[in-house]
Amino acid sequence: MISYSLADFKPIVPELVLLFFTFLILFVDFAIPKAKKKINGFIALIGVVITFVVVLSLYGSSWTGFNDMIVFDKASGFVNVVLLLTAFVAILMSLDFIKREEINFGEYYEILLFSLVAMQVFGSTYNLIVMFLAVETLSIAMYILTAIKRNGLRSTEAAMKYFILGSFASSFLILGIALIYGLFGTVDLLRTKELLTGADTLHTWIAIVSFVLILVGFGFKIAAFPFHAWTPDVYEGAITPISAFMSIAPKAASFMALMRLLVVGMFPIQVEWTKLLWVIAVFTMFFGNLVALWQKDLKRLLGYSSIAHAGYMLVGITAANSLGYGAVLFYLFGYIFMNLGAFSVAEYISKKDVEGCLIDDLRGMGYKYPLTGAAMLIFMFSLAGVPPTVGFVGKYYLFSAAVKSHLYWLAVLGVINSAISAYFYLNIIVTMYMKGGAKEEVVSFPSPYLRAAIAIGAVGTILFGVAPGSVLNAALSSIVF
Amino acid sequence: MQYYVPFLMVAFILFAVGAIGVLVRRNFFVVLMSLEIMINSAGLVFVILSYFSGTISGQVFFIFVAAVAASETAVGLAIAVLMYRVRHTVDVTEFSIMKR
Amino acid sequence: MNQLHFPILSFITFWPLLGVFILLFINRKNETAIRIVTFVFMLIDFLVSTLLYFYFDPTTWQPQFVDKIPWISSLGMNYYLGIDGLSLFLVILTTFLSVVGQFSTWSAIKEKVKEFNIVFLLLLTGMLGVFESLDAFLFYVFWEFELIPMYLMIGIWGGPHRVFATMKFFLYTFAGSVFMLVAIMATYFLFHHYTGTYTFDMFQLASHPLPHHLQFWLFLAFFLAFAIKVPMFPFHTWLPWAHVEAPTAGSVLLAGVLLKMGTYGFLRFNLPMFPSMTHALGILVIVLAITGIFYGAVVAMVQPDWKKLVAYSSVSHLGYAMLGMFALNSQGMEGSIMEMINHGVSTGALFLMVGILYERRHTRLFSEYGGIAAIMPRYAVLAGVVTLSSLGLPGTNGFISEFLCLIGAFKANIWYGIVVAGGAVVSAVYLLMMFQKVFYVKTRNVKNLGLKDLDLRETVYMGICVLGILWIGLYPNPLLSRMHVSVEHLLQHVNSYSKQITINVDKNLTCNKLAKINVISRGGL
Amino acid sequence: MEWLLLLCVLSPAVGCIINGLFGRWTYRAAGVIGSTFLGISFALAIPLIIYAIQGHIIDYDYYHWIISGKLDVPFGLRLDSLSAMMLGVVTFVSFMIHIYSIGYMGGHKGYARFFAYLNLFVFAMLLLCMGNNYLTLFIGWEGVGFCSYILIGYYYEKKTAADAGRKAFVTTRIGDVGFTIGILFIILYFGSVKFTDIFPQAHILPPMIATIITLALFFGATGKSAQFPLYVWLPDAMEGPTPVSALIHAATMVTAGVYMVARSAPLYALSPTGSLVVASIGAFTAFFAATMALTHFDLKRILAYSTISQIGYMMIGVGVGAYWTGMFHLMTHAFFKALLFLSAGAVMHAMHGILDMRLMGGLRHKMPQTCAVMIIASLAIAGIPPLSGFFSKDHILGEALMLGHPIIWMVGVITAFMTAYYMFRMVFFTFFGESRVPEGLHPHEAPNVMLVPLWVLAVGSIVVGAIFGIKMHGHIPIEHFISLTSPVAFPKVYEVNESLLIIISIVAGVLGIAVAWLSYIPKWAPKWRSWFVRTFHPLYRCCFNLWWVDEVYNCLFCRPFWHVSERFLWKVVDDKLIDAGVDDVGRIAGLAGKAVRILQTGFINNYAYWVSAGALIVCGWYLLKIM
Repeated sequence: MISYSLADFKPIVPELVLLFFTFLILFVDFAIPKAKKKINGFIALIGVVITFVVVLSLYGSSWTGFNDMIVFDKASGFVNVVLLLTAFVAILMSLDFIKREEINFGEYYEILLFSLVAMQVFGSTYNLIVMFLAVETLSIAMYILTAIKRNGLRSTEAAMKYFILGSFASSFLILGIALIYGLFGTVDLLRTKELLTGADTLHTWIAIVSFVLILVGFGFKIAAFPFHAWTPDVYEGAITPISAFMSIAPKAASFMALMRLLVVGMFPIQVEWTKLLWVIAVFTMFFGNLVALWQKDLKRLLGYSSIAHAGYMLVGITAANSLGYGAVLFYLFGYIFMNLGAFSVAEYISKKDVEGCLIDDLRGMGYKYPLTGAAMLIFMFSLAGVPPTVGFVGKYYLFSAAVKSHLYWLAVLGVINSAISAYFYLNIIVTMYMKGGAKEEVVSFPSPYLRAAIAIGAVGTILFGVAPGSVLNAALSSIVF
Repeated sequence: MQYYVPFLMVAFILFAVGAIGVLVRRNFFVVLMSLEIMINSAGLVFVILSYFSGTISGQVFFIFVAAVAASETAVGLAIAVLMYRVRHTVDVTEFSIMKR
Repeated sequence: MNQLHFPILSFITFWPLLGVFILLFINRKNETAIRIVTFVFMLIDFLVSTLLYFYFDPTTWQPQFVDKIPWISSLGMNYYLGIDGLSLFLVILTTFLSVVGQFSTWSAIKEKVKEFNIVFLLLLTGMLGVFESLDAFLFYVFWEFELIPMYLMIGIWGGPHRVFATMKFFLYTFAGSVFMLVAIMATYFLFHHYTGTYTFDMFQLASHPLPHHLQFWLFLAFFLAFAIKVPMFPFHTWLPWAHVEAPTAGSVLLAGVLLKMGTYGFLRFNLPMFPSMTHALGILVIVLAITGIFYGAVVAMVQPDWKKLVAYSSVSHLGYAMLGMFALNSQGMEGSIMEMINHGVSTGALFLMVGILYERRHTRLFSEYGGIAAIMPRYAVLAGVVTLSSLGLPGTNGFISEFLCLIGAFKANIWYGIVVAGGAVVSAVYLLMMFQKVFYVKTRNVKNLGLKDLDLRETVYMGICVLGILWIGLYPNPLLSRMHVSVEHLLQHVNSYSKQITINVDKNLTCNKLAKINVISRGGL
Repeated sequence: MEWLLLLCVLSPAVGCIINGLFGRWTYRAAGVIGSTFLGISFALAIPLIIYAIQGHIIDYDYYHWIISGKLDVPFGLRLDSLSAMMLGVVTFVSFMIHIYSIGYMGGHKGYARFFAYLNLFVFAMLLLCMGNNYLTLFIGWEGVGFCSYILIGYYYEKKTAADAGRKAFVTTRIGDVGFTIGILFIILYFGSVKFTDIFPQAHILPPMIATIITLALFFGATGKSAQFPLYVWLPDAMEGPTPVSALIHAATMVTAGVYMVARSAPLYALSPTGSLVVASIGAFTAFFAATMALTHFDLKRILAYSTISQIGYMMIGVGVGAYWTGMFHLMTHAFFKALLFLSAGAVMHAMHGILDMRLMGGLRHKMPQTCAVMIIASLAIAGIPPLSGFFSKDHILGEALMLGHPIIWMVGVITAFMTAYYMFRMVFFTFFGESRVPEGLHPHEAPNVMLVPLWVLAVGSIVVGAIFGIKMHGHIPIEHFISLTSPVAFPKVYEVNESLLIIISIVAGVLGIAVAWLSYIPKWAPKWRSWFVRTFHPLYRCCFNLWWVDEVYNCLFCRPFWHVSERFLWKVVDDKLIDAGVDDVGRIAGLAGKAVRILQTGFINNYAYWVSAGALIVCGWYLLKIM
């Protein structure tokens, strides 16, 4: 007989606090008139900050609840920090933006926080079914948020593509989980680990096949090569705060879950999945970088670059040593500042009701808005992996993990990719600073919160590039299960 | 453990039918239906394996799967409405502005 | 050990950042204030760096003025600045050239002056960091960081094809140094594998090098990154582009300092950390260096554009430096370091000359010029001295370094010396051709007649360069005396590994046709 | 005493700095300043020479120039008999030429600049002579080369002058390559460049190495002293002003090579083959240059070829091992060749720049003193007894024969005959016969400030030979003086009685003058000359076109060198191969991107297709592995 006591709720305290604020927004939303919808945003902000404080205070302790379905350890603490930080910046970006785009109905923040809760759960569970449920809640919330701009042509197309491919991939996921259940009679990763070590060759091979099917689901979420096709269209279609949020939060949670699956669940067949991930990582990196060379639209370019960065993180995972996993987490942490910064600059120059923002709109921005120009310069160099930025430190550790496990060729290919990527990142700087004939008035979207978001991004990129010490140690020591 | 392979084959065939449905058909609603088939076939695998392994947890998991499938379809229909309002068509291939 | 007990190196490196901070608050319109503030900051930096020269203790090869703070202690990374005989003068050269470069652009850069000076100060920090850092990771951070300001400087204030030039410059160097990154990682882990400690400290990494077979790929990776930067013969095509499009100050620093990072990198990484491979692949580098000397000079001869000529001349001069270095004897090594310093001063001065004329006539083609000596006599005299120094006339600094490299090469193998001795002729040909095209023969172009001679400011900074050239030429001892111990230590370290496996470079290359020469005093020098 | 020596060497440098930096203010007085500093240097030289004659030697290192590893190169000066003689010759002749050029360069623009360069040149030459190690010598060596570059290119407005300057510098630089290789070998074997370290233990050298070093050093000398392979720059160097030609291309710079060979006598003593090569090239150059001077009409070109030929003689002297004869001829040659050039300058000055003999004739009436001086100098160079030329040339030929080189002696005598012929051909053609001067010109005698140095040099070229050359109480003064530092290297082979040699050389000289007289003075002279030209037509054409050496060099080296580097190295290798190759690497990435881009068709079916294809391929691959 399974009995639940109060102790079981300890690991999900952060989720509960966030849920509380979600419902708070729900009720408050009825009370406020249409004009003052911004209050929801502020409540959401406060909620995220409080959860952040709660997570930080709980950091370091490790509990398990609901007989090992949910676990709160350093790793999930770190992922929570990443998720909350992303949400914080995303909300900052969207406070004034949704008012301008007339999407000012309260549910926007509420769905955002719901997806956040789902991601927190997704990142801190060993149970496959709970993972599946978390993925699905998360995805559904994302479909809605993508389609939030009702009359937008591109956002509808993006939502449609995201929905079809999302559910298509998740059906593979559930098929894989079912096979695993059939094989071992359990869906808990800790037990599958023991069962898999003793299994005979037939069981191992079927386990690998089922792992591949699960990988399709996860691969879709982190935009790995064969399953990446949705990313550019959805990032271009969705409204900028959402594509910013979507480029990091779900990816961070799915990377965390993938690591739990690989390190714990699939530990006995590590040799197999390292080879498989080796191939996928290389393809993802090359695809992301090569296609990005030709992009004209900034958000679409950032979509392809996020594919490439997923490839770099896969290199960290393929290295299959604690340094690699820690590096992936740190890279995700660093990726917040770089990517959100770049997206917020994209939002900064976006015009009302004009979908998609061309790189050419940036022309001459380096001189009209010197600070934003400088921030964009920092983001671009960080994404390209040029030192004193967090991008470089992150990439350094990913590739050094690969070198540590003697995957020299992987490191070399990864490093070549970052060289290729330098071209299109620098192309943006060229358009900003070096191309003459600035467009007429480079219109800018003067929202104080947006400028705060850009500032956070810039400061974070440089600060953690120059002094990554504490966060890096936290990341490196978190993957210990 | 009785011989459960033929049952699994049914489930996989069903899964394949659903997958091909998504790949080939152009109407959004047909795609929705084939997605539903795929997820249910995955659920079916759960039920088969739980029956043959004697435990009932598989069937409980199927309930979760079914619930999730339902909510997804709901959202899918909402997107269908949006598609119609924007493009007055539900043909999937119409929506291909964003490419390359 | 830090004899001053004051973090002087960190002060020198990050002092320009303070300048940048202050510049941010000055209004964009107030250009003279911006220029003066930047100039003052750089001058202070230069004066402080001369302090290094006086307090330098020439008797020890250990790094001096050390600032060592743990950065990420868990992985053996620490913020470790220090200089020894090899890098002392490169630091002073950097600060000197930046002061002169900045002083020369008061009239050259008219628009976006504030951004230019900020980028200039950032570039200075980056360059100083490279020469001072003794931690491989920190070295790489500064190595990449200094690419950004140079990229912006060429890109924003450059000539007509600046975008292509700056992209080519950045990507070429970045692609090369990215392989170096993987090599640093591999060295880091392999070092741990063989000695059990995780460290990035260059001196420690060099203390017990890896076994011979492992060194091959590492040596090649570092070689690629540094050869592109030097630039050695096949990897030099970015240099003419970058120089032609860069603004004067950019060219001065690009030629004067950035190219030295490549040669300096060899001194810090390839030679100490992979000594046995240095002996094995020494021939390859020497052959490339010699081809570079002749190729650079010969192609420079036919260039229609003045800056392209000077760019190819840098390829030729630095060929000498590389030749001297891989001759692996004390004369060759000291000659190569002297060549780095002299090339910095004389090619920097050459670019300043080009800049002065470019400011007046806004063209760099020889066909436009002629007979400038009659119109601008003082300019012609100073230009003459600078041309002589890059020609290597005894009494100027060029001769000291070229002759020492020649002795070094000669001692390594007689045939290298004989072949390279011809280099002096080739360099004489193209430099005198340049001098004649610009300064001699009556001017046909009427625009040249109205040019006014050097004003006070230009005379001052050109005069300083010429004084530097003559001083090093006539009395190089203060520089040479401070190099001996460090060079001796490096050579003793490198040569001690030559006996094991590698073929000794000069044994099997005795010259056959002339006669069976048995070189008596092998160790005589 | 050593500080006196330093002062003597440095005073021209001080003159150069004053004229150079303050040229604008000391415009008018530049000539005087330049000459006074030369005067000081000459004044200081006299006590030094006397000190050296008394047998003392000064060898002092002022400071350590380059210290690298165990190599220590000092900056030091050395005064011994050899360098004392050079000191005397250089300072005296350049002092005279400075005074002469005050008058000659009077009206020219850039007057101060000229004197600055001239002083710099003398400073470099003194450094070369006085240096106590090979590298200080090398500073002087290249410094002199540079000064000749700027002085030849003094009239830089003229393209021919600028090209001549560049040609001089590059050719001498080619020579310097050999010199550098020589020094490198010395450093390799002796570990030092100081004469005091090298010469005492020169015997440790294996003979082969000694030959290599001597030949390398001699190759440097051929560049600087315009010997056979690298003499092409000297005739073109006549573009410079005449005092420059007089100073540099007659008295001082071109003799640097001879001095260097004499200075490294111990090395040359070690390798007879090296010395033989020196002597034979010297002989060949003497003969070859003489043939070229026979048919020329330009006054200064003839003198240039005669200089090359006379230096050939000096090379014979030092080549056979009798260094004192070479140096003796160097001294006497300095006097009368400077005299010849200066008088040619006076003629040019009078004829407002015309140098072509065919436009002159019968000038002895209008320029009696110049004509007289010219005749004295020609007699001296032809080797007629009382004058200095006879003594030095006779001793060279005598020593050459006695030290076992009969062929060289034979060539020497023939060249003596040819020298006498072309010198007096010049004298008769310009000063005697009817006047062919074009109307507008009326040549006048040179001003006094130019005539005084001419007469002083004339007296010198008469007296010097006698003072030093005649055997007084047992030995020839110059022989004793020079052999203190570089004694005669090889043993005597033949024993020949002196008087016979003297008679032969006098006969050769007189015969040359007679032939010249016959072919120019009498009425029927032109007919005889045209017959002579018709019969020996091919020989005449070769001599007239200077054996096409310049053209051969051009099409063998210069033009192909330029074309290869322009068409092939720059355009093809650099632009097409390397540069394009690098850009293509970038382009490949672009093309790959373009190809892969098509994957993103925008249709949802394709995306779903990719997802399922990916899943199928991986599962299939693993399933196959199970089978």
